[in-house]
Amino acid sequence: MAESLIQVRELSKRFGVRGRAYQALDSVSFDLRQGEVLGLVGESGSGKTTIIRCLVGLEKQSSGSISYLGKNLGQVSASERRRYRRDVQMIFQDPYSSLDPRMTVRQILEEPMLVAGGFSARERHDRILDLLHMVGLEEDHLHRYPRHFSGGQRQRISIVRALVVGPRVLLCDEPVSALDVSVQAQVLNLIKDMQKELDLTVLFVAHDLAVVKYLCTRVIVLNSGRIVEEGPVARVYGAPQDAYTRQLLEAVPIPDPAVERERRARRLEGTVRR
Amino acid sequence: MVYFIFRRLGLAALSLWGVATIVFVMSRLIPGDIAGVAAGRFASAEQIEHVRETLGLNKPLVVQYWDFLVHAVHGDLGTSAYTHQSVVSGIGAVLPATIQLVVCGMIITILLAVPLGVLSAVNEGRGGDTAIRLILVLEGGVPVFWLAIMLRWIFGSILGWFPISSTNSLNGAPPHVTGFSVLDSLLFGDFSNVLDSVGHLLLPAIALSAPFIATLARNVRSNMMSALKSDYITFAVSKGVPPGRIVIHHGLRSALGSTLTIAGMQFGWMVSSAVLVEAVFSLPGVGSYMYHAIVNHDTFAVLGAVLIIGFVFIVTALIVDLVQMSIDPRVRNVQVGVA
Amino acid sequence: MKTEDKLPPGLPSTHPDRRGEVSFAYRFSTATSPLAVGRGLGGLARRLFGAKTFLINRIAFGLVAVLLLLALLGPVLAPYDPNAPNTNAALQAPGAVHWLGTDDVGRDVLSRILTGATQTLISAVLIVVFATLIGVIVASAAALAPRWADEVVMRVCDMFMSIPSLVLALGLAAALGPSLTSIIIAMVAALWPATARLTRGILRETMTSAYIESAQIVGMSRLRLMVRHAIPNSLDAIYVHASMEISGTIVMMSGLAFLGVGAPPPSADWGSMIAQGQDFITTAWWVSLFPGLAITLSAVAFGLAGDAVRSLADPSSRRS
Amino acid sequence: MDARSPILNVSALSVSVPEKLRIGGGQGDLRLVDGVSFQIRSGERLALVGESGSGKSMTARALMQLDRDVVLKGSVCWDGTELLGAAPRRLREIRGAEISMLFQDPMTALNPVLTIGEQVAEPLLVRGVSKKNAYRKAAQILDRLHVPKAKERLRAYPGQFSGGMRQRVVMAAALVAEPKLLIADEPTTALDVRVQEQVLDLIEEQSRELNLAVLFITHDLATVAGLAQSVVVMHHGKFVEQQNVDDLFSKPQHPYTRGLLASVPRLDADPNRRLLTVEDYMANHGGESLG
Repeated sequence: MAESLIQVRELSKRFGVRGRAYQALDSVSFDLRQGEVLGLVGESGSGKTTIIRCLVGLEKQSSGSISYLGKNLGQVSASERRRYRRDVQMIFQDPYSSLDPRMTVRQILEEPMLVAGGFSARERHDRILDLLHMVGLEEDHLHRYPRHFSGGQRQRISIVRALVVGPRVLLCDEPVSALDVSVQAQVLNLIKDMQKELDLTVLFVAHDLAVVKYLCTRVIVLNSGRIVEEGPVARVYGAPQDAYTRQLLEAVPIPDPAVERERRARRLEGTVRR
Repeated sequence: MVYFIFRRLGLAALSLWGVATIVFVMSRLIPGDIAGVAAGRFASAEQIEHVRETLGLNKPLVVQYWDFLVHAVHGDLGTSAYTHQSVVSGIGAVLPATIQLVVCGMIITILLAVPLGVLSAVNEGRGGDTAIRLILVLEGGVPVFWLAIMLRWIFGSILGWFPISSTNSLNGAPPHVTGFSVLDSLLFGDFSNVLDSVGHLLLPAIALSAPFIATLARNVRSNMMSALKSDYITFAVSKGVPPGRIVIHHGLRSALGSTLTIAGMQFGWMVSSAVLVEAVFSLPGVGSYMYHAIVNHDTFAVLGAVLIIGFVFIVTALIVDLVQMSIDPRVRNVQVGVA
Repeated sequence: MKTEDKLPPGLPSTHPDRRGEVSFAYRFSTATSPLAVGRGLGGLARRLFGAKTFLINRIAFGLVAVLLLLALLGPVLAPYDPNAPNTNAALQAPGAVHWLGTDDVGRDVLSRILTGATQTLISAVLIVVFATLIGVIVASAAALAPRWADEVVMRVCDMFMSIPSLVLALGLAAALGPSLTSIIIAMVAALWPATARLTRGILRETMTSAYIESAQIVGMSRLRLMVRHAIPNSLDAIYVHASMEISGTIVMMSGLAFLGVGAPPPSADWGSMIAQGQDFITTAWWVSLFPGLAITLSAVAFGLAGDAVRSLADPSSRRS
Repeated sequence: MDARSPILNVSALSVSVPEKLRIGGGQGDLRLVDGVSFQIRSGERLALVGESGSGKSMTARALMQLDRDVVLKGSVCWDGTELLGAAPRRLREIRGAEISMLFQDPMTALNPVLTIGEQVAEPLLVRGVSKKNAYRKAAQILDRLHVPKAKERLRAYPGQFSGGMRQRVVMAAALVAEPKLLIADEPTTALDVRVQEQVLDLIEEQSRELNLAVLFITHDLATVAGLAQSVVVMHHGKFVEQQNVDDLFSKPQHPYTRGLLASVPRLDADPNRRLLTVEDYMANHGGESLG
């Protein structure tokens, strides 16, 4: 089994106070292993985004621990913390609000390297150009502002921004759910390619099970802040053990009229439910 | 729900304490010797010393602050240096007149601002909207006191339609019972008394309401506009609901919430603008009280008035919030916590 | 650019991510902000007066420019000494000699209005600048401070705001004694809490945007986040608020002066001129009328300009 | 009425925004929909598919004339009467009673300050039905749409409902006056997949039981497969192709449609086969490129 990069143990998160508290995560434990693409699926409110936000420190967990390379992040030194921040990067869902509208693309892409430190001007320039070409953007895009780009292009810029500091782990929070179908395919392919080429470990959060199937090697299914099922994609999709997973899978529409009609007929006759 | 009401009450109490503290700090800002000022311009050194002692100014600042708070809680805001009357009773005597003026101004404001705002929003971008907005901008820029003077001059002096000062004509004054002249007239006078009281109130109230009409109408307009652009309005249109019902039933109902909040805050602001209007029309009220206190350098009376107006403001805001909590399902549901 | 970016307001955007309401800060920051483009004076002038700007906005900016010019040149343009009494020419009606008449001690009303412009307009601008500066600094400090300190600062602002600003300024100015400085101090003290509260709100909203979070993830310090991202992206909304404040400040200042807590006589102040004229309004209406018109004109001009700045900053309301 | 003749006939419909109303300026009128034609027969379920900016939603809104500032050209013929240029009163008669509409986001489509009962019963109330009858009817329709405890729910406010329940309430309000055509504008985009399934089933169920024609607007071809009988594809405001649902999925004619089909990740596909994009198809077929 591959080395475990990130270990999440008994992670819990509550929002709000007293009577109005809301348990977003309830003792979630899992490992993110070197080189895998781990999918986190669940409906809205299942806590999948909260996990990612705890991982990057945007949210503080109520209890539980997160370890990176065997070291608990709650107790590491400042330099190890810096290293974690550099090694673990994130792509956001909304390509329209995740880029500072007042910065040029060059400024946006240079910023993570400036904050992380240790990159010469030459290095910064080269890294940006390399990655830019990999995602299919041009050098003269660098002096433009985000508003000049379409959603798909912006998401590519976000990907470059996440990759410039050379991370080992990429966390993706629904990176394609705000994109059009045709653009979505391009970005999915791009993430797939980058993962192979740069040997990235990816945690991919999504609500779309088909997208997860296309991209991921392993999958975790979340329901109301708990893990209900976990396993290799082929196994979970082929033979789901949990009833909730089965419901989710059955509800995904398939672009084939014959199949869909048959499924609906089965549903309507089998259940005069609700 | 109960939790939120208590929380809101706590906040109001906190604000009251804050206002009192600010007023206390202000009272210590007065340049030079407070006792000297309080004792009057021609006081002897002994008299000043005496005043210093009665005011407790020789005590440490913390003790003074504590005394001030304790006194304030007991309704003692000191004595006016000019009238030698208790500040609280002085203001208490004239507060009803101010409230009456403000309520009257408020009525005028709401009666004009809501229809104007609605009309403007419904005609967004068309001629009618532009015309209303221009009128509002012009009218919103007019200083209240100047408008008061001009109204008094034109309608009082030149045209003679309205009386130019005071709350009642000499022979029309009802006995002072509640302090609300209109109410007193209703209680004890005949119809001409009532008319007389209202007549005296009208010009000041119109002058007072001018800038508030503009603010409120603009607020109604923007609330209405965002309501009218919302999905639920489009949905209502798609259900075949006629325009009148769309505007009143759907648009205004949902725009009303934040309009109420603004109107509530305006009540407090109006009380402060009443200072200017009452000065012009020489109406007895907190405003005139404050004006005379300023003119006579009666600092404690000024600060007492500040405190009372702050108090009125906080209480109005409290009432508005509680009303809103009980009528708006959006707020109510959040309180109850139903997802 | 995609087609949906050009839809007029009110039309739905079909993009799945654009549903729901667009927040205030988001509108100001991610939209093509014309305030952000067009650098330098030339760019500014093009923005304010260019063919794409609405006529009414151009008029507003023109008026403000003229007013500011008058404020700067007022004392030079004044035909008479504004403070020199001339008992021979008391209460003269407007005419060829004294265009706007004279007051009860024979001072030229026009000259006094012109010199008053300098005082009123410049102090109004100064007051708003100071109040905004203090407000922004306090709000930024609160945003950087630990949560309890942030809460305390905001509660203090609430307390200040529980006293209507006119009354607060009146009390303060009265306590400080009649002078222009005390009016400015009192007004700044009365206005900054609202600005701080608003700025804090804008900052809070900006701070939750994904671009700030992404900078946070790389480990950018909070101070740098504020300076690099949050404040620059909140500036538009702050400018808009400030430009809307000037108009109210002019009116409020004149109100204070009217009540006698402004600059002491014989200083030419619009508010005190009105107060002075109100006693003989029936015989010499011009003494009160013209300063009032000056206040109204300034307030309206600055008010319209504030509106115009807002519509420039917020493309979704770009319609007149 | 003959089941074969179309009840809605849209021909050469264009929607444009006049130059002076364009945000951010720009030259000339902005054409959002450019000469689109299709027909719907009574009881038929037609899907209008396209990506953002394809003009599919504008088309739907143009049928009901919901937007004041756009210029409509062409013809929208409903049950023998021309709707473009019809009197507002006539349009109001049709809206809600003959044609009604479902919206994308059930969270914003309901007025938060009005009760559910009021909003569901409204299409009847504004047509002079007594309050008692209208509310009884509202309760019935909610019941039909499987909203539990329908009668008690009439007094509730939208804030107390979940997303899926709200979409049922919206549907109830749309169906309460027994219209002949339901326009559903991305009614499931904002919903989770299991709720989406329920809503789709409900739409189909109602359509069958009431002989209700449905115009289903979506960007997601997969949701269309089991629901629609016929599909119209739009791209950049233009009509791309129309086919019956089986043919569209088995032999799409236009390269854009093929690209759209190939670019959707499928649950029943081999993940190792690379997704093809619309651009791949358009480039191969010399079609216009995408921005």
